[in-house]
Amino acid sequence: MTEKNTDNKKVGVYICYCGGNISDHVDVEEVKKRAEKMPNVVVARTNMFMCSDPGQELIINDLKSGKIDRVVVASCAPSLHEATFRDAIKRAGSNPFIYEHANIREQVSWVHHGEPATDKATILIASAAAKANLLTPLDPIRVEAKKHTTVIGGGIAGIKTAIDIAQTGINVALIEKSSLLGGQLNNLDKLAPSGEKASEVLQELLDQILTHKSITIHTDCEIEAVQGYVGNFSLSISKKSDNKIEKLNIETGAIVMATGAIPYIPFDGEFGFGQHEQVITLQNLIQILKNNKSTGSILEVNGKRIRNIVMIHCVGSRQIPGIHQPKEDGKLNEYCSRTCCAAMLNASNQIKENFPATRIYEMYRDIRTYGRGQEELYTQASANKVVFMRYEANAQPEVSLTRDSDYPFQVKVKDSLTFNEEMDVPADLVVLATGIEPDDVSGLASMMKLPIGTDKFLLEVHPKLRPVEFPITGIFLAGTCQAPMDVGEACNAAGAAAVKASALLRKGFIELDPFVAEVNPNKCQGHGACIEACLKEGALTLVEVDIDGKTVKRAQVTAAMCLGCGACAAVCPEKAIDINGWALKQYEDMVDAIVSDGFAV
Amino acid sequence: MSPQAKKQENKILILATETCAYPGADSVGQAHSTYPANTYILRVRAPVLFPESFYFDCFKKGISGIIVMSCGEECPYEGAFTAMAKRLDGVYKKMKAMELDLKRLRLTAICTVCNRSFLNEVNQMDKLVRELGPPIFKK
Amino acid sequence: MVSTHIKKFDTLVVGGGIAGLQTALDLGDQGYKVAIVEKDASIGGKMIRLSKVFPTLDCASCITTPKMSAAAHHKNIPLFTYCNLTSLDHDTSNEALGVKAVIIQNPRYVDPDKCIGCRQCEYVCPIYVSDEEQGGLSATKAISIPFSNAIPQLPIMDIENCMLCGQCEKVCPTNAIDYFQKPEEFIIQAKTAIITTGFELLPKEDNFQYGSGKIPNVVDSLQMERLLAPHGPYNRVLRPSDGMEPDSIAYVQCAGSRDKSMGVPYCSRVCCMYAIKQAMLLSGSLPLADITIYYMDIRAFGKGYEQFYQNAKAMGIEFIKGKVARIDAGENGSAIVRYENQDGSGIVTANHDLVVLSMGMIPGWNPAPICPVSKDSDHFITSIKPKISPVLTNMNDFFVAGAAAGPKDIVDTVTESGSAAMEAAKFMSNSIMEN
Amino acid sequence: MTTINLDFAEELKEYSDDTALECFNCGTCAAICPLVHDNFPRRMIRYIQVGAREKILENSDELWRCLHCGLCTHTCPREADPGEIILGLKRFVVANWRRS
Repeated sequence: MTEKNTDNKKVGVYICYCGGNISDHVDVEEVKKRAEKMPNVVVARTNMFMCSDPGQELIINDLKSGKIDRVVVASCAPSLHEATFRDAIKRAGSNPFIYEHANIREQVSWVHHGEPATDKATILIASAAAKANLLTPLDPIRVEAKKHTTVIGGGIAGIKTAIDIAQTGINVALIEKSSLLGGQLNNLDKLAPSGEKASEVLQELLDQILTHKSITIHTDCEIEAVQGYVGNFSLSISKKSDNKIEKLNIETGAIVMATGAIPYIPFDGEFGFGQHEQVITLQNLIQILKNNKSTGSILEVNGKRIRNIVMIHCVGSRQIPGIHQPKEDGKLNEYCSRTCCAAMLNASNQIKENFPATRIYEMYRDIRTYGRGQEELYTQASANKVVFMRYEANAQPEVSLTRDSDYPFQVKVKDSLTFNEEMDVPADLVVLATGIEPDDVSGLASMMKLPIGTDKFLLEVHPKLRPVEFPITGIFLAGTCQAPMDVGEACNAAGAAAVKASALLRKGFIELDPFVAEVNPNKCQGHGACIEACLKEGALTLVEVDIDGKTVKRAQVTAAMCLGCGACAAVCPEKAIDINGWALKQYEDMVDAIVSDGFAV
Repeated sequence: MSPQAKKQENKILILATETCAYPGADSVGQAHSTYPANTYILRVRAPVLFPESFYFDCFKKGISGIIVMSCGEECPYEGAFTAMAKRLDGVYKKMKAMELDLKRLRLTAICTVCNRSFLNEVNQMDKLVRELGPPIFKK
Repeated sequence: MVSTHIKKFDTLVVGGGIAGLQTALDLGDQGYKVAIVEKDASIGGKMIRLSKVFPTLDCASCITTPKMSAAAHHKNIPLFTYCNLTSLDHDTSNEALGVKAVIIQNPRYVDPDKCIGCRQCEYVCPIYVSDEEQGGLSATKAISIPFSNAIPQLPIMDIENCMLCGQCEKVCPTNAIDYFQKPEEFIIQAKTAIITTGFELLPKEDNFQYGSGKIPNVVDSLQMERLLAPHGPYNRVLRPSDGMEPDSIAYVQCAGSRDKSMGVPYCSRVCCMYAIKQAMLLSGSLPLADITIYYMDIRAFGKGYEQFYQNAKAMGIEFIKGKVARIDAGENGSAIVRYENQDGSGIVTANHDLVVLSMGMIPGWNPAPICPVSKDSDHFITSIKPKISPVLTNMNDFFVAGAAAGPKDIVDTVTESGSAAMEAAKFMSNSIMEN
Repeated sequence: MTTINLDFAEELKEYSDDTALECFNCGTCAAICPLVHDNFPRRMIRYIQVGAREKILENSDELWRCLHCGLCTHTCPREADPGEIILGLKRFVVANWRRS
């Protein structure tokens, strides 16, 4: 047997019987004997249950006595006990990242039998030991973080986010581009389905935000630049006040995008819109109902008695290529605007309940009263004698002006509920259920490198795993900048974004995984290939450094931004960059151990 | 029995992503479905880490087949899957030039409970490497 | 029981499905100690039992497992699985009016401290019982770990069906089998409670129009999830009665939603999308099969949902407007659906090899009589501020999230769970400030 | 082309409960009806909703094929009571015959 290289690490191998689960198929004692002969392995031990306290004690004692400085446990899948053994190593006073796991249950004894199982267990342990030999102690990356969040957008989502975050002891700056807080809520009246007044909902939140001592509100503000990374963003803002432009700078730990959305405006001539004042949008109707003081059996609009109203659903929503007319930019709103069905039915019910002689005809594609209390709105509308007609996307209702009738409009629709008969509805007022469109935040999005989806709304990382987060750590989103939502849904999103921001910043520093790229300054030649390959803009940069009196370029990692994917390591011609804990060199040695059947190097 | 194990031919290396394919392989274990033992699974964060040379080095060292088991489009590192797939295209081109059977390198997506796909991939590769034997490099 | 053990936490989360896990993680990450109490033997709820999820079509298991494992390994989140609540209320003995829950740990007949999850007991057990985790479509053993990625990896003994042969006890390498285990009561005290008790499907047995659950090859949508899952009962889509590969599959929408005659007047919100998703998955695994969805209104309202629906149409999935009025058993295991053709041509009866009922959602838990939190007429937990904060209940230290507050898809549930965690955190920081 | 006429629903109030507009046209009643298979009774209910008075009179023979088994009423998701609506239509048609 050759003398073991003293430069090398002292690896301890601990092999589990798993009460027969492993030892019934793997000759554990034989594997132990082979492991003892592996390079750098100074001790190999077995135990009936390595995860048990006596099993863990074996590792702790060997570490404490200095016999070993690297640990390999061969047992079940790492998802079950990797954390257990790292904890044990911590308890021994060592760094938990000097650990490598060999999975000899799920990936050996439960799938292979007899001698091949024993051989494969040996090889997996040898390759784990080869990796362990190259492991270095790692510490979580600690990024100092300002206990401050900036919320962009002063609509309902932004207000709620700001209040929630501030309540956990974090200072908040709320940036609003207009001079008024409340966003679209200012344009709403009785909210579907249960009829709360939008103004009262808003006032309740305004009372909280305006008196909150940790929230600073900046209205009439434009964001001009955003720099930095999680914990340490910096925003340059220009504020309009009394015809002056004032500059201000905000240093902040996290950013929440709550920039909202805008109503769809029909194009000129869309169902007669813009050509006749009695063709209005749902938003117009809500304003009319909000400001209406008149009573009586019939609604009056623009001084005219409204006997029949035709309401057309899905205007500017659910558009289909080839059927609907795109905007100038070629864009179609293919999504459902989610809120209009309930809002329209809500308005219909208000009209029918206050002006029972006004008749309402709703032309729809699908009634989407999905939410709690919304189907009841639909049922109520039917009970209120609203007549529903259903059209197909490729046969839209036609609104035409009439001369020979005492109704200004005639609306024709092929009604699938009446066996596709053409129906003819005389109307005094046509209301278009216009949906929600994303506001143009492309400037902000490009400043912060935020992704925008094909629907032009801001795009979250994953709708289920991380619904209120962007791929940029420390930037979140809430409300209708993400997708159409009603008030309750926007407030839920706000709460979810707030909880993420406050969990991130609550300690004043952020601990990130240590598995990030690291540059070997002795090898780096400043080629910059890594920077090109890097998937995360800003994580890798070329900086000028002084070496022996000469200024040269070298790659530098911003650990707080690095994803740890390794795209950089693959392309460096000098092999000067690698991922801590998951290094390419480690894999190469593991492969060597595998090809030499467990007795590598 | 000699402590020296028998030399095993036709080894298959599997690069399995820690979020998808590696737990997928564990799921096969939980189901006690057997598959050939000449398979060696390395847990990786994202296979984009491996340069083209890694694959050729493996073949040169005597690995007969490599399966990259990724998360596919569900990859948690945005852009990594595309970058890796592009790199493998380059590997394939060079393999062709070297007259290496392209089937020795497979890219596939395996989910955490994709037991059948896992077994299919492994069995197919095993059949292939048994037919082909270890790679021979022509100058 | 006099000497009941008391455990103290900041928050008690009732229910370990995706809502409970997310809310617990969001609170745990803020430094609060959170206990999750789950009635089933594993956390993960309905989501871990699904195949793939809309509209991204990613594997449900791959999305749920990381959350399950994050909760299980979180230092602030202990899990109490296989537990029943016997009461949940304000602690009347305490002036601070905290939350007090009396909980029964049901016996698994396996010592959780000794068990290593090796399943030797499961392999030797000679008794097969219906596997409810697979929708009753296949069998499992009388002692078994509920499903492959269950957390914790502990088996439960089905004591009703066990014949006490003793084989599991003999084979267990750690002597973890305990035939004499008893239910154990303990108390959890907390500053806040979050109710995330989710949903159940309306039982198909309740539905006479659709055969009261007696027609072969009429399955509910959760059974279809299992058929489609990669680790399902047959590893492929086969119809249960005879193992035939179905050529024609029908979805019956609003089977127990939007239907006063079935006692569920509300919309169950997720069925349109899951039916479309299942249809897409089916056309992937059975490319030659005809798939028809009978519907009243397609409610594809969420982000990316309408596009998903239009894709399904483009793939050739047939959508027929009309509510199926009845289903009868046909020949050779087929099922006959009867609906009105709304083009005016009359009534159609169509034969399908397999029929999926998109059953409506009902609450997973009835708080009465053990918990005074109030319910709405739909029997879900009342949300007192549905606009400003849908997670607030009539009890100021009780919050609600997910399908416990009305049918909800996963996307909306995850977001709402974050919101509930936020409200609970605010409540606790307020009470600290006040003290 | 049918011109909508909501006055007809008002006229019918005389003959039965005024529930026709509560129907949301799911078609359950038509498909559950064991006797009449011509979109009945939903066709009649829809004609009431849009005020197609003449069409009801034209197709009034269908009404007498209904034996009031009650299945449609029993299974109506909206509890719009189709059985009672049909009964009301019979009264209306009879009254109309008398008048003419």
